[in-house]
Amino acid sequence: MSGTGLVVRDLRVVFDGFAAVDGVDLEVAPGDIRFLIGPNGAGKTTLVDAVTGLVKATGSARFGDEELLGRPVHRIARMGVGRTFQTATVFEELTVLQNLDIAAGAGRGALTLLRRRRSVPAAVSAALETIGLAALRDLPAGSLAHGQKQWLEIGMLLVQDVKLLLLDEPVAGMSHDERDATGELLRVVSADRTVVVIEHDMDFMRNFANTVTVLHAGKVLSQGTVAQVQADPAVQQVYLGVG
Amino acid sequence: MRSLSWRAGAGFAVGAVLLFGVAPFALSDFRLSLLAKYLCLAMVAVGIGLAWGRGGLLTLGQGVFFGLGGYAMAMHMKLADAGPGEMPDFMQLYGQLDALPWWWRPFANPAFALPATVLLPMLVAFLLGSLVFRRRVRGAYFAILSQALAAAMAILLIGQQGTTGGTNGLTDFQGFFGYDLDDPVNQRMVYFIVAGVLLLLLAIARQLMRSRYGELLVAVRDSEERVRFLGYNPANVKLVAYVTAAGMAGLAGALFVPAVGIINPALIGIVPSIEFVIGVAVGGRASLLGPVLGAVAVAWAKTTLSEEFPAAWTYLQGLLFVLVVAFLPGGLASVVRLLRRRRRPPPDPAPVSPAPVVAQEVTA
Amino acid sequence: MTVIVSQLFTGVSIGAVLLLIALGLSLTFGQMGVINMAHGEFIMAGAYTVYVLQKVITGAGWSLLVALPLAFAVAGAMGVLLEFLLIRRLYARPLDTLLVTWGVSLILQQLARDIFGAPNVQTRAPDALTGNIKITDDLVLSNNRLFILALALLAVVALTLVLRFSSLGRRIRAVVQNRDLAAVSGIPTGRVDRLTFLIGSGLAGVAGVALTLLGPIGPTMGTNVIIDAFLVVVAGGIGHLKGSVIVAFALGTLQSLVEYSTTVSVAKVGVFVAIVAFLQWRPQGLFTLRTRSLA
Amino acid sequence: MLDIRGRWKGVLLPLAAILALSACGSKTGENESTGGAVADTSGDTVKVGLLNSLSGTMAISEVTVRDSIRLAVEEINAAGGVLGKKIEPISEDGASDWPTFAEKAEKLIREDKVAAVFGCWTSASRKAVKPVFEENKALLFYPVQYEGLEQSPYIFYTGATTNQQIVPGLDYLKSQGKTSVYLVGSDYVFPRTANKIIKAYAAANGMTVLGEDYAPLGSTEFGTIVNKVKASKASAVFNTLNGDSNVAFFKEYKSAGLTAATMPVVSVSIAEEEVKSIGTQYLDGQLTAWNYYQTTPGAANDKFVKAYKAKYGQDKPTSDPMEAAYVSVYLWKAMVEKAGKFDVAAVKSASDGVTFEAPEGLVTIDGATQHIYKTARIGKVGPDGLITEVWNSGQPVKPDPYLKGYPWATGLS
Repeated sequence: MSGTGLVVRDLRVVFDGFAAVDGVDLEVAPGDIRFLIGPNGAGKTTLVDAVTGLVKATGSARFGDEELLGRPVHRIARMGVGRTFQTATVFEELTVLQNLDIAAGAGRGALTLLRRRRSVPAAVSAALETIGLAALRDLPAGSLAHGQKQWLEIGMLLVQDVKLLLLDEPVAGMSHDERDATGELLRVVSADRTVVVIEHDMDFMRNFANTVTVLHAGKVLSQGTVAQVQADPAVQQVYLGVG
Repeated sequence: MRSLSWRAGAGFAVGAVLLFGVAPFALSDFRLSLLAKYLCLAMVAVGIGLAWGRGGLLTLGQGVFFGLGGYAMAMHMKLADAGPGEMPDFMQLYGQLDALPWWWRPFANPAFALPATVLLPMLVAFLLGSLVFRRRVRGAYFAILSQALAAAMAILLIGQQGTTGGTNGLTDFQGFFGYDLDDPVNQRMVYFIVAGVLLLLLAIARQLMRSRYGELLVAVRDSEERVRFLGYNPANVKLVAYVTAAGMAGLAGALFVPAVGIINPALIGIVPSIEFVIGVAVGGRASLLGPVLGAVAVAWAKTTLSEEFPAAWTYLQGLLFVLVVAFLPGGLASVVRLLRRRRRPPPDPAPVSPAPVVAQEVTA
Repeated sequence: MTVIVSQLFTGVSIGAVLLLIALGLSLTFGQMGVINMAHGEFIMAGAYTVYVLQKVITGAGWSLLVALPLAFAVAGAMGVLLEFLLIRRLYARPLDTLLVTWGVSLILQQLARDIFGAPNVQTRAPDALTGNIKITDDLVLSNNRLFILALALLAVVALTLVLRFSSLGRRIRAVVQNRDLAAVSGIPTGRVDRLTFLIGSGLAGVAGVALTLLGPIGPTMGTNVIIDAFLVVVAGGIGHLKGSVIVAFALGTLQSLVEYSTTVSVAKVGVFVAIVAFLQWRPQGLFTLRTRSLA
Repeated sequence: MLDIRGRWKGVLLPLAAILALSACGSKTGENESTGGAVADTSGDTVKVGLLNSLSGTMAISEVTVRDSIRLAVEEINAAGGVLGKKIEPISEDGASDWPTFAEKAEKLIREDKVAAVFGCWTSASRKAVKPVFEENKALLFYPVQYEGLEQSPYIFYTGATTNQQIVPGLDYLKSQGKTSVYLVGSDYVFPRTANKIIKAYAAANGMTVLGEDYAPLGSTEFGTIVNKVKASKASAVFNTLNGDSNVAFFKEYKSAGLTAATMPVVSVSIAEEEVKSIGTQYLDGQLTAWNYYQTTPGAANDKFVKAYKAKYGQDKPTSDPMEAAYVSVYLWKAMVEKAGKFDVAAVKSASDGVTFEAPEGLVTIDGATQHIYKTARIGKVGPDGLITEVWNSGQPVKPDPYLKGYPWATGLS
């Protein structure tokens, strides 16, 4: 287990007087696969938005020694924090290879940028293999199937070499087989990275979560292993339903 | 890759032969100087193709940069005509000035004026771009701001009758770096310079579009936030395209002056700025050659049609905006691509396998 | 002192004109995100409505009163037609909408030229609106500007009431905030879009009627005002009427005060600089609608 | 890198070609006399160019000028043409765009080889085509009142210069006992130059200029300017606004409570056509300064107005620039006939003293300045929309584009 952990303290996000995230404390250990669950409007995505700099927040979110809050989005990304979105967001008009190449290149200098790509960077070919899209590398990303786009997004995070992956509903709309493949992929990448997953799919969570945080109305309702959380009566009441 | 660049080389060669070998002999002096004017407009189009087609920056204010380049060149030519220490003719007439304004003086020196035609527009674009892109002013907001900039610039120039020539602009040039502009041989030389510079700008645009930067620019156009989450600052990416387009427009304006013999505020305002865009849309905004051919075609159609039916031209121009942009957003380039594809169907795209390769890969 | 007061009045009335021409845009651009460059030509249509109407109704006062609803209907109908034929195909491409509607505005201008002739046409203003109210010898408030101020405020109040309290208003707000959710909740979004366009364009027609009291009535009258109107909405911010209201009056006052001490050109350029500076401070305009969406 | 080099080849070779070619062109001042374009008058017709904006913002005014040039051409052709040749007019659209004017002028001269060109309206368009005519040694007849300070050897100016319009306007105000004026104009060369002259005149004639304001062309917001005018309590306003701005200005003027009785406005850009579009409601009793009105008495004008209305419609008014354009064709005909040929140099040297009994009265070409002697006329807008003369200069005024004959004007140019 290596990598850096995420420590969130008293995080608050307020929209027009409404506290979408209302004082969340969260610690994700290096190498963990943490699932964030909770009903709609619990503040899961807003939490991720705050950590990645998309929305303004108060409190603290530290990744390793660095404070994330208050920095622009691209700075946070360069510190090794990457995320995906609920609806797969890839560059539809660019090919799979181009998508990955861009993701791999945030640190490139001006001269490299102004030249053409002569060869495929090693990290990119490795990622192409890992996400299983090597054969499709010259197709426009827009023509990929839904699940493949999700993998491409994860692949982009891999070549970006992030240490903290924040995935927003990565298996939504996937078939059963695809879900399993995605889960396995998460296990592999978590070996040297910290992974946070927002998910509604309970089976997927049971199969692949190391630890779980339940959010409700902007606050942490429960935290622990899958079994602990499932046994928590408060969780059962507001979220899982009685039983 | 190799075959692609061979094709590009051949394309440039054909272009060069047409522009340098055929046009000068096939066209009368008058038509050739018209072509020079169209090619200047095409240079602006190359930049718009880059900024708008690839970068999604609908810049409705290219007239500003065109004008900056044009005025820089015109000021130099006016001062060269007047001779050392003298004031240009219009200033003596309307200016009521005792001496040349300070901001005119450096333009007497070609070593300042020539680079200024390109660098001045780029500097203005850089300042404006850094302000607005960094604050994430984009899309329609950016388009409207750039349009307002064009309007403001025109008003500013018109208001300074004594030092800018006001609505008259700057005109009545005798020479171009010592060469008599009345001489048809020299007019032809201007045409060759224009044609050569256009090819050069096309080469630059092509390099930018095919480079990693070009891919990044398209990525920014399609999803700016996503690029930001990959660790890039999209403001800088857009700034490069915007500044490059501004430089191209400036160079076009600078060459427009010797080619056409006038620069004035009417070339800067809202209407000419948006007319630059229509040629690009017609030709195909995201392609390399589309904007050039579109700009030349639209300018030619305007000259030809407005001679016969002035009202019909306005209708046609309006219809072009509506039909091309609404129903053929890829412009004529997309038609060409479609035809080419139909004629020679590419090898079937690899069937998209739903089988999760990952699973085997990973579990193995 | 008189000078300041009369300049402030001029500023407020410039603001009222800006507000009137921008109000419809604030709805279609501000609420729906559609950039309609033909908005200026809807204003023109409203002005020509007065001209045509005065051929039928000779009393200047009556014709103006009848023209207000009629211009609303004429411009509104044009807006609905535009929405139905073109804009609804382009909701996902706002920049392309800008260019397409610019083309439409060129066509409408040329149509006006072919129908009414290229020169400006004249309309008669009722005598009551060409006079003024004398406060002191030096300070007079002209009736036409007072009328426009009242009209602008009335339009704002009416629009606010419609948006706040009518079922149409609720539907419009629902569609603005979440189109998909509104659609699945059974709101006919297509029809709501068209109605929004009807109101927005109709307000342009009303503005056109008002402009006949101040300026020329001709084919290009719309292009003269459209950029100013857009700047008002851009600086005012998306999704809020009050932003446009505040910005319109602020810009009007700024322009009249700068203009008094310098020149019109300087004032125009100054307004532009002020807006760029303002957007540095508030990139999304004075008021913003916070959403979580990307893009 | 190979492909880059390949690409550059296409660019570098032509550039080298340019350098090689550039050695051939002549330097400025090297060979002065290139021949210029020669008009083709060999056929049994003679071509002339009509260069007016038929589209764009200026079309409103310039189409009427084009129409009256056509009328003159038809009349001349019906009477046998010029030197036995029928005139063949070739009309080009300047599109309200100055570079287009230059381009079309070049086309008319070089491609169509016309004997003379009639047209242009704005000073900017004239400035744009001036080098074209000088370079090709071709003739332009310019029919609009303008700001003076110009005397191109290849342009004949048939509209008023400043001493035939502005100065008489001021003389009239002075004779009416007006001692102070406020200057309002559009922001371009004519108003600025006119106002410079007015200020010099005022200084020498005991008048005060109480203020000077310019609105951008096309501006329609006059609240502030009218406030300033009103506060100045000037005894008259001298208005050099152009086009649409006039409409907004006069509407504002009236609603501020200013009238022709309290503070008259002398306008130099408002002719019969503009009165129609502003509305007599706002203009009643205001003054204009021109050389011709539709109501100007005389047989020549009766004939002109009748012919114009018969051809273009009874509701179409005639105005000063239209008349000056109409006259310019007849003057050209008279010059050609005096010279006995179409040759530009011959026509020019025959020009001095050529006269024509014009609708505005007798006009005579002053060969030295290539302007014409014109009678100045001050008019008043009536409730019927027509302008009637209230004063005239009595005899044609000698053109003086540089105001050399006016002691107060030294130092202006």
